[in-house]
Amino acid sequence: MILLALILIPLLGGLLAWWAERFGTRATRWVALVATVLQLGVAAGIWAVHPGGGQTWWLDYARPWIPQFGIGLHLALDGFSLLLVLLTGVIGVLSVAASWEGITVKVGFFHFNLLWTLAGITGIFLSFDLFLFYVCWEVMLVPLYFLIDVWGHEERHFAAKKFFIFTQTAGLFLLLGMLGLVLTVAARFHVLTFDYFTLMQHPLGLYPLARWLMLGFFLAFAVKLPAVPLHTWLPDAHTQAPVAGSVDLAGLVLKVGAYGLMRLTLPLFPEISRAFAPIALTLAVLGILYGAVLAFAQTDLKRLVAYTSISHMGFVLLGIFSFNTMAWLGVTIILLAHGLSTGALFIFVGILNDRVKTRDITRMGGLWARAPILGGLTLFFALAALGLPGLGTFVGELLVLQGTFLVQPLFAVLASLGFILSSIYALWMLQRVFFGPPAPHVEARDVKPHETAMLAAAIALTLWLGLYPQPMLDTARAGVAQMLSTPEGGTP
Amino acid sequence: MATVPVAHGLLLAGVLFALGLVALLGRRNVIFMLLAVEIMLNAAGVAFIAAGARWGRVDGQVMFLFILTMAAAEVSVGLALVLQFYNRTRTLDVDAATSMKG
Amino acid sequence: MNIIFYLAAAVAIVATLLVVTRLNAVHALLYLIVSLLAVAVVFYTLGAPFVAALEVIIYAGAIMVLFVFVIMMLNLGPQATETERGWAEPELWFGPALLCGVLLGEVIYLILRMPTGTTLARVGTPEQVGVALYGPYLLGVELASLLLLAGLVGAYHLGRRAPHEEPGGGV
Amino acid sequence: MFSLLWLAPTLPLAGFLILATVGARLPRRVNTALGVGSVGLAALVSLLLAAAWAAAPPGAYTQTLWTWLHVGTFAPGITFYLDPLALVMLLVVTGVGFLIHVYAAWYMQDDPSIRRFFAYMNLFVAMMVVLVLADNLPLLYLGWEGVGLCSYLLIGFWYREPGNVKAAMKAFLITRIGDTALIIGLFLLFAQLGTVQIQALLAAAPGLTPAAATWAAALLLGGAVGKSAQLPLQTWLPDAMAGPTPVSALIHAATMVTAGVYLIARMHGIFTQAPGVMTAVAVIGAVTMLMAACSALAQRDLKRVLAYSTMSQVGMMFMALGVGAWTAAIFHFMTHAFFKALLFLGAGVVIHALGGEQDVTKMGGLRKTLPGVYWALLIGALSLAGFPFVTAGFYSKDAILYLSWTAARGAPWLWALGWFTAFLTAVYAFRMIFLVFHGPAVQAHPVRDARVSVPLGILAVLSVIGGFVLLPRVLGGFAPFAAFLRPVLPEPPQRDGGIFEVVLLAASAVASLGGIGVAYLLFARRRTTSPDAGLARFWRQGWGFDALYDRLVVHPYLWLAQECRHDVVDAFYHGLADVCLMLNGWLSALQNGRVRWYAGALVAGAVLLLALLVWR
Repeated sequence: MILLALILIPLLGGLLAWWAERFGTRATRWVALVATVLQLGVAAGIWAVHPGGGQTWWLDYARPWIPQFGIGLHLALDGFSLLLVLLTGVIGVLSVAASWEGITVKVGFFHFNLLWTLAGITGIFLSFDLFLFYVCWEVMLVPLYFLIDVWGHEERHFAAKKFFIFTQTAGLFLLLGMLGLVLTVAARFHVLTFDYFTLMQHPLGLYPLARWLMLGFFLAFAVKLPAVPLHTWLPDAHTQAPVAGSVDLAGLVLKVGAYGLMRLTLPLFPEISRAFAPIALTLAVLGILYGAVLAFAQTDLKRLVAYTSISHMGFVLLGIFSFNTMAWLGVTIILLAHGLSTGALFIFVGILNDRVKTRDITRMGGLWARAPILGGLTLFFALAALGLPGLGTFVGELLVLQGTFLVQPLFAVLASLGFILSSIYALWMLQRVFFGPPAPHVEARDVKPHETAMLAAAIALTLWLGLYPQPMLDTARAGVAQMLSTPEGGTP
Repeated sequence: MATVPVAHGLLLAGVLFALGLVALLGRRNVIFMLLAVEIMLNAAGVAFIAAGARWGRVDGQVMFLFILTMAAAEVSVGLALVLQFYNRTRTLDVDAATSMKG
Repeated sequence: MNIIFYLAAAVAIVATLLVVTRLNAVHALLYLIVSLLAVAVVFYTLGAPFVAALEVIIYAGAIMVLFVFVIMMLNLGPQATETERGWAEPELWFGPALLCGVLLGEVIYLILRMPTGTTLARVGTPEQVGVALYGPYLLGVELASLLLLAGLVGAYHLGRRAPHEEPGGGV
Repeated sequence: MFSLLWLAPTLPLAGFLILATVGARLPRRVNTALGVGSVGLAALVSLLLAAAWAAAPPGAYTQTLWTWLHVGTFAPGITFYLDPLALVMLLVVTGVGFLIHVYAAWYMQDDPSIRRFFAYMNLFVAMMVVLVLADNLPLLYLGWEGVGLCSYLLIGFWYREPGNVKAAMKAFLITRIGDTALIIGLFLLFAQLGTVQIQALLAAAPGLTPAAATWAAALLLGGAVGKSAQLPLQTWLPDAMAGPTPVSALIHAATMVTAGVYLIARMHGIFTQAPGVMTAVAVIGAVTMLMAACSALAQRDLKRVLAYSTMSQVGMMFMALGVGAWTAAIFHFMTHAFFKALLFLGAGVVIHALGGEQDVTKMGGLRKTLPGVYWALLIGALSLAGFPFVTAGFYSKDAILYLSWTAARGAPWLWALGWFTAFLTAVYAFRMIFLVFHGPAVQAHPVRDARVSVPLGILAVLSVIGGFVLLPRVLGGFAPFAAFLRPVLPEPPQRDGGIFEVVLLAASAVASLGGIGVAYLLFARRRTTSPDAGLARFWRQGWGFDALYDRLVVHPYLWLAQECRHDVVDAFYHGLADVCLMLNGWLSALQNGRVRWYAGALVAGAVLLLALLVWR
């Protein structure tokens, strides 16, 4: 029941926020903030009261929905999902706070879309029925399309369409894969069901069609992740989206891709995924290096940050296809840390854009003199992006690379080059924006208190992840082990 | 009573239908096109009657009744459209109506 | 009886040909009425007197009258005939005629290929038709009535000249 | 008493945190006091630890603060490990660090960003302490990257000058290449030995296969080479002089640059399993030492002379490591920290007194205006040049030279290179002294401040007496330093010295004195200036490595980035979109809005369908 509440809070909060617009925009904002904080609170409450220990499934909620087709309203929660739901809560609060002043038109509809996106994402993390999963997938995408299309920057219509076409095509692959899987299982085992656990008990093994089904499941999530060469929607969408949209995209939507791969693609098709691993690992390494090179080449600050996401998600893909617990725990940490630090970078770009009215880094420079606090905060997140030890991203990348090295040393070594390339773009960004002689005609005030508070929260969480990630690792461990426990058994 | 081979009835229907079709495609005047449609509907009726007569069943006649009904409805709506069309474009040239161009 | 059928068929075809080729709408309409009457005779010879009667009353009578009304409302004069002549260019006819010729050829081929049979002289009285209509085809009748209603409403709606509309405002 | 260990990194870290967060609201004096005081307290803690150690050596002391992360056997903790080697490093880092902080309080007193300066400096000290105290490789890597970060921030401290920021970036990126090698080495060691704890690794090292040991040692060497500015990753160090002088003294002379030496000494168990890599260490060290000495000879910028000198001296330490003379390397690290810090601080005063002038050819005769500094720098230069029998530099350098021949891995040619470098060192050290302090006098402001004289004085004393802790056998063999480190660092196997030792000792003395003499002839008597062409120019520009890397790495990368800028992959999708648009154009041309055309299409369809029936 409490799982349903996790989804319903943003869902109803969205409606309420829209309705509350008649009492003024402040009411809308407060409703949205309360809803996100409430969701975060519920998730944190679950974490706090959970006794710990080894059990995999913390909560489970199942009701029949469309029993004729074996579709049920099946929600469940393990530690891994819980961490992602917590991230959703944090990013939700951050994105509502980040749009506190930036969004001035159609405020009610904006928050409705924002909260429904969050609801869809939460639903994805909790759904254990493929049909429900797909419904949540769509609930996430459509509001996001509106967020980009209505409140975005100058080329928002193009970016929104590109985003929608890519993700909808991905959704189509997912749908085809799901239906194919369900029907194949029904034909072979005479069980018509969309239920995750039931499907897991009927493995297809190396059934010929399974190869294509796995490809469908892979493509859908690889677009979302995004893996090179399916990534090109992301720079446009990130660049054109409003701040909250970018924060959501980077902080959560990309995580959905990783989650899907870890929860669905690999456990459902373990043998084929293993056979597929060399291709996926190659794509991962390509993504790491390509994203880093392109990030360095950009002049638009948001685009730059967007390409860094591609680079980081390469590490995620690398870890996922290494099939061992260490790498998967590392992926968990990267997902959390990247959500926070990249989200914060987008907030920073938003603040900057608000101050200097441009995102073109060739027209900035010397901002440190005008806004030292902003500079210090940004320095922190740039360092997180380049993988400085002690910050969250590093722990994740360390575990991923170490885990990968145990099974695929060559790929791990190639991926490590990302450390060098990432420092190039991160330092380059700092240099162009903050150092050098102050650019003329740039009036920049330093950060406001609520902005400092947002970023300080993100800093605290990033440091926590970087210096004491053990609680998260312990929380995720059982769930990750369960997903990896394939017929052959995962490498420890 | 002597009887007619059913093929001849159908041939008559085919010829009438083809004539209507030629008119429909060849003429630009909307009224003539409607007339052509009537010819074609009528031809279809002939085919139904001939087929009904072949098997000695009344179903063909029932179908003709339905065609008749449909023709009545079609003509009334079609002619109303013609009036509306003429009011807007001041012509009966069907090629003047191209705003649905893709 | 056979002769009557062939005669009526010939009249129908010739009259229809004239309908297709006339330039004056009223003339075409009159030839169409001739054609319909001839078809009514054909119906009679095929053993469907009830339908023949309906053909005369509804088709040749009611529907054609509608056309006449509309043509009168449009008030097409001699210049309409001139316009029509201008539109009736040979190249405009060539393509449709060829297409329809091919179609007709195919139809004729198919008709002649199928196993033939002969028609019966008398297949159904009006009574039998009525029984069939209100028996197995009851649903069809209901649908037809709905269709007529829709046609009525549609014609009324479309035929009304909206006060705010300007002529030539585009379709 | 040892439980105070955690304070050593925490105090400077606390200083950093306070300065970074609430420091803006505090007056400058308080900020300065905080910055200097936190390091001073850390130095005090170090001294207490040393005293406790002297009273009752525990062998080694481990303190775990918390478990960093724990996945299977991959379980690095925030754990500090104190043994003699770490203690020596800790003392030098906090002690010299404190002196330099005191000096910096004077040097930076007029800078508006003094708070930021001390924040970075404190963070640096904290990270350096973490590095030397780390119990496991990931924690060491944390410190390793942390000092790199502070180095970056401090080189680019005066960020308004684009050149400074570029130099900072260059330093970070080049060392990052080495760091990446280091972390791959970490992966490899864990994959092979199943632990990241340094002591456990060393204990298990003999179990490594030769190939794995070679790879692991080579990767660790990569890290050390980057941090310590050795060939081929040495080009960042001269440019790093863009930072304030106390930074150059602390980071780019005394402590961070020698982290590579510490790493190799710390991980010597791995290196001894890989003889090929040991040789590589020695050769890299020897070649760097010689090349850098030549470059130092040709420099005009005072700080760059010292930078190349640092590179050369660290190369000498590497040579020592390469022949297995671990103790000698650490010994030289210690003395070098004293005299090089002294030289840098003195040079900072000179530059300050001349209003920012750094070109030695435009200086001269300063021994009248700055007598105290003159003596300090003279002592530093003597120690650097290895003036026989009284300076610390002589003993540490002699230990290295001696072992480079007589150690089992040593070789006469290594000694010869070392000897020649020692000679060159004396030449360039005294070239600097003569050009700056002798000859025609230039205008300068005298400097009188306790914050200058006390650190300089202490460092000068240390530069002299610091050598008497490890005397050669022929001079009595008083060697408490080696005895102290012996539990950690074994003595290299060596041939018996005897009379040979005396000969080598004499040769060292000759190199030093001869170098000073040559410098006197060339620069005190005639004030020779090197021409801006030919070999001198080549040496001054660091043997052309910058141009080479520009051509080989930087330009290709920039080109690649520029080519890919608009995302070549996207071109594919744009092509796809164009194809769709084209098809759309075709299909929408069919949709021409003409009813008769549609009807015609309908008929044509009917014709085709019937044709199917006809032909069936």
